[in-house]
Amino acid sequence: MNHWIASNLWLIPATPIVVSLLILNLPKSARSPAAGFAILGQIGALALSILAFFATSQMAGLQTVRNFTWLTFGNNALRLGWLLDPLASAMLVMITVVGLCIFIFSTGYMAEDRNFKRFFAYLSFFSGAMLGVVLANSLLLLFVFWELVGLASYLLIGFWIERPTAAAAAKKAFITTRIGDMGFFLGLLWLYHRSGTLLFYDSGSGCLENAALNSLGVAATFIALLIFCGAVGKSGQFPLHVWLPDAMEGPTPVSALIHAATMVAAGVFLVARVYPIFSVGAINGVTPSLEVVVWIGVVTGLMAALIAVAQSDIKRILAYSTVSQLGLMMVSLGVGGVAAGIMHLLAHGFFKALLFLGAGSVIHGLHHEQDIRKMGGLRRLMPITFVTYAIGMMALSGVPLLFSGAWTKEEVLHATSIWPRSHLPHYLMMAGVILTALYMTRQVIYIFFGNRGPASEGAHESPPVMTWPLVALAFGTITLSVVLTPAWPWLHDFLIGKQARFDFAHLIEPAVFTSLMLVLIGIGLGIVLYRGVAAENRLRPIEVDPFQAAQPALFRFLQNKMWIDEFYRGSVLRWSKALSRVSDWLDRNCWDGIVRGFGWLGQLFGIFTTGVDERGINAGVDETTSGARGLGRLFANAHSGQIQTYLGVIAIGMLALLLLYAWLA
Amino acid sequence: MNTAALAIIAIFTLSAALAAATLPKLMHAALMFAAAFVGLAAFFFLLSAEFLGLVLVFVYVGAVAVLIVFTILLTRHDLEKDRGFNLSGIIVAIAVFIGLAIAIFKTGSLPVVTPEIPTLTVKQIGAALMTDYVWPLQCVGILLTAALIGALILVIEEKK
Amino acid sequence: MSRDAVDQIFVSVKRLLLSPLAHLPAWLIQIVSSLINIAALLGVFLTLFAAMSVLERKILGRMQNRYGPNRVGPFGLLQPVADGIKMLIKEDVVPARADKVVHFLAPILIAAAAILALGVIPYGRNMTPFAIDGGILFFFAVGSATELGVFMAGWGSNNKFSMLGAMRAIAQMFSYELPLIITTIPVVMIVGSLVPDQIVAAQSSFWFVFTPWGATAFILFFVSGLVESNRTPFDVPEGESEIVAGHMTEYSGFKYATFFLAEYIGMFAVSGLAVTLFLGGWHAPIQSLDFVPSYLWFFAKLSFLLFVYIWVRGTLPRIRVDQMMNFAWKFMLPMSFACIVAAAVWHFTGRGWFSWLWSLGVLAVVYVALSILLDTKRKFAPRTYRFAE
Amino acid sequence: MLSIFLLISAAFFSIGLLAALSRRHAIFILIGIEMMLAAASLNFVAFWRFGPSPHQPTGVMIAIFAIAIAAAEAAVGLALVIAVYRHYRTTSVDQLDQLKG
Repeated sequence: MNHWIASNLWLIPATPIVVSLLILNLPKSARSPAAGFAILGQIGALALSILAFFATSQMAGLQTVRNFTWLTFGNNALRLGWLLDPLASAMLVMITVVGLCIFIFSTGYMAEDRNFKRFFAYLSFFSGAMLGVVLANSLLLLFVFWELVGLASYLLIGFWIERPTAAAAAKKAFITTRIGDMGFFLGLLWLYHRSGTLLFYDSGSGCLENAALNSLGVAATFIALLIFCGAVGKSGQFPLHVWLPDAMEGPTPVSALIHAATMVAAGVFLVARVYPIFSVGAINGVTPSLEVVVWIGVVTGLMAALIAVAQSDIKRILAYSTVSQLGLMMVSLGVGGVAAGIMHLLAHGFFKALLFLGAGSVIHGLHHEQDIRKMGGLRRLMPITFVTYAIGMMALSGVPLLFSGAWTKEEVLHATSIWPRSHLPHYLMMAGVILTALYMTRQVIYIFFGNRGPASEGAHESPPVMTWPLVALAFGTITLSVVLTPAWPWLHDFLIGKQARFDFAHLIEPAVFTSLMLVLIGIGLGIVLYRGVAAENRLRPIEVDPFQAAQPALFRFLQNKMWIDEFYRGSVLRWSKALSRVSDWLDRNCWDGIVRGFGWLGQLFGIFTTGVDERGINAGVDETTSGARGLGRLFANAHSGQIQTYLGVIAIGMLALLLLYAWLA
Repeated sequence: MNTAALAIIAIFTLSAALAAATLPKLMHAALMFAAAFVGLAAFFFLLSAEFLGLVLVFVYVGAVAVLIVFTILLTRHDLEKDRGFNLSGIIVAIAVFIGLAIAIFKTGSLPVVTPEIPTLTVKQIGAALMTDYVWPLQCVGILLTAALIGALILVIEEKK
Repeated sequence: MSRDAVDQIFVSVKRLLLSPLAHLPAWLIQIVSSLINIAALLGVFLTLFAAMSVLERKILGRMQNRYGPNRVGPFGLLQPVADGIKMLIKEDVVPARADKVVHFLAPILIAAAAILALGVIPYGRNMTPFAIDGGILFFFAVGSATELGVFMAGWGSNNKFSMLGAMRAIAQMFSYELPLIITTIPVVMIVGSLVPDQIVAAQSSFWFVFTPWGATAFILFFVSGLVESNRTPFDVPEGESEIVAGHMTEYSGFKYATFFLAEYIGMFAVSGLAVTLFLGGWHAPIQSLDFVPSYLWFFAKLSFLLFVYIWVRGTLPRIRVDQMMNFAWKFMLPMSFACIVAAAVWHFTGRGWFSWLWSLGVLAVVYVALSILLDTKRKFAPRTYRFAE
Repeated sequence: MLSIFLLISAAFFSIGLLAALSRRHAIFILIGIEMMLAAASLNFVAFWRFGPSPHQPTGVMIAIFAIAIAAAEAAVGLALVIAVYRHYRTTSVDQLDQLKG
């Protein structure tokens, strides 16, 4: 309890942030000091996190809280605090380890960038902000760091600011998450209104403790859902997932950081953190808010997996896979498997970072070529990258025994299978697992197997500074599989605060075999489907992708396959193709549109009403539309850019206040 | 004597200010602006804040007014065009004045008894600046430096 | 008549003049007292102006191996009277497209500002015309109005030469106002007061010019003063060979005389302040010379400084504009800051002989560093000439 | 006595507002804003002078800082006017209503 680190928790987020500020003040030419400081800062944070991790196990109730008063106004005091519990400490270690690997990798990947120094400053800032999210013991403090994470992601996604697409992607990411954050903020305010405090744990009077929870009543559902909005935005859940694939415009290490350790993990972490609010009034572990979480997760997981199958950009495939995995985590949280969800988050952090860095290595080796159809045969050219990428791919697919993803996925599936409400999520998630294995197999075949593609010429293995992090992460991924093994579920029990014990019987549970089956189906399907690709002459980019509808030959090929395989699988493929197109269409025309602003929505509405009008069903709707537009124009007129008009309005406002004062006095 | 002085200074200051706001020629307005601030400094003298009055003259007449006339000089090709006068501004300004006057007359929170005249020497001001107000002082210093650099960067001619 | 009576003779005269008004209200007495002060100031300094104008010409003449004015009156002493009459009866020409009001107000503003500045200088024991709290600040506050006046003159004339001259004048006055003000800070800091009387009182035992920082500050102050009053070698704003007469090009007759007057009064004011700040004000150099009245000491020191002004004018050629600006910003300003530091060092090391050395050391280091820095950048290197072949 | 000063300050403020609202030239707007700021300083000093605790120089201090900030504002504002004039060849605020440039 009286561990030194427990009373100095603020040091953990402060270290990278201070380092970031320091780097920002270095001259632009100080490239190696910048990288050195950033890595040193990350090592410092890692050391502190490990201290914190071991301190956690010695703490009474596995939890320590340090609250302090931030602002005093009148008789009220706004209090903030730091919190260390198993959840936080596990996250800390994951973030700092993965972060460190990414930092080291970046020194190689970004070596030729002009703004090398700025990149490391932002990267450190990003890491520090995320550590702050994890350690906050107040929803307000968490929100502050949450927004800092958003800011850092904005800066990093748009890092190559001279590219218009990057700038647009950064804006999109920022605005999309902001929509979710709006809900989060409303939920925060409502929670403060109801419980009078935003501290999570405050020796009995915190908002996550019984007294406050009991007072919430029915409002708990709405508060939980509002807070969940924030998580939806940050973690790229349907329908706010659109920003995540676009965020690939940033440098690859940034993608790795966003997808593995920081940004998207924040959403899942948030739900896990405020889980008590979600489960207020639970009957049999089910509440309306948790049910929403489950279904959102299911839709996200499946949709993203389907989309991923039809992509050809190496990073986009990984991006959709992240979305899909996040959906899986949400489902897990929703059905009550909090520990399973968080464990999957941790394992996912490792192997997704590995995959992204591997992708980065490939991109670097191929001189910034990202189209997998132009790759091929890199197995011999980039052996280290290949081996580590394959480890990551197998972990993500969930190949059991040696690869961490398997255990956690199995746990999640297990948790869904015992959900009393419905079995549909369980089955849909099983489909998701198959799809995951399928698209990962497809990707690996495209990139590493077969003959050399047009972009593979002149490819070379990346320098050691980039391969070493890969090896380290691959090693971590395999080690985690030992840590996470159900035979000795100490991390699982650590997260829920129990003592662990050995039980090898868990290794032969039916669920293990189910997931093994699923993975084998997925990988087998992938190999069967894409074997042809590997065998093709790859000197020109592959145009005959099995999923490209435009090619009639492709259709025949597909149909033949469907005759050979079971009809069910074939229909899944078709369905997936159609659905991925629908999703793609929805992405382009619907969700994108919503995000782009209410004006666009109004236009859609206008088009819709015109259609209705033409059929003569409702002429009045047209009026409504134009009225809405007129209102918009009215408001737009107020923003004339005429400073004096603004000044005049301010003066009139002041006058009104004065008269009010005079009237009251 | 105080009342007479007050009346004279008030008439001088307000008419100078009015001239500064309404004179058609920008240069005249800028000079009237300087005159108005001299009048305002006189008010500070009447309020026994001599130091403040001197600072006001120093800063506004010595620096800001000269800056303004310099700006007029640098942008003088734009002066010939007639700009006209926005009449709605007059209405708003008069309305605000009336509102302020009503508020001043109706308020009940003004002190009724006039306290003894405070003596505030430069020394006391200096001591206060260096003790209680040292943080604001430093901040203002940084602000002024930043403003100086910012203004310089803004007006530096871009190299072709 | 005792020594004290001679010393306080002007104070006594004023008291005598005010005594019949004793029954009047206080504010009236104050106004009359101020009027007397103003009259005395104007009388003394207009006379000094007249004397100065003729003396300057005579001394310059001597320096240039010729006679000065020697036709009007004995030794040409009535020359200023003749000049004045000539100025007064000259036609007052105002350019047709000039901004008449501004053109008219400019000389008045400049002269008024210069005369106002005279009001806070202690001319002798108990002889400060307007003893206000923060007198030094007052001096600079009214002095800063001069720039506005110069600008008005340039703008109002609607003449390119005038405008150019005004721009040059303002640029150099702004640049040198910084060292001028900053070099007063060490004195204000050491005395702990902005009141000129207290500054003079603090110099009763020794003058500040006899400390390293004081000497440096005095030299910087004097040079800045030269610039502020547009004297040679810093008279680029009215460089005849380039821009006719600068901002005064379009002025003639009495207005021109007013400018001339303002320039000289400004010179007196800056010199007076230099005497007050660094040369011990009205104090005698040594105690035993105290029997000479205080105002005489003041005017002796003032006259000496004025002589140096003339001397410099007779000796040095005009400086190029860019050299002047470089000198202000790259040498004068850092040196003035060094003076502040040196004064602080002097104060906190005990004001003794050692502190004298310490303070000198600080200044020497800064001076050497600046010299090396500026020399390597070739800022003040000798001009190289290229000739046509 | 206090209300007289407040009235004068209010009048000064309104004149500044008039300049800022009704003139089209950007420099006039700056002049108006300077006047409004100075009027506020006058108020502070008047409240200090006639207020309950004139031995604490709070009002004067605020006025000093207000003057410093107003000077900074004027410097930056005028620099902006010059920069804008260089770019658009105009200083009329009526024509400066585009954020894009």
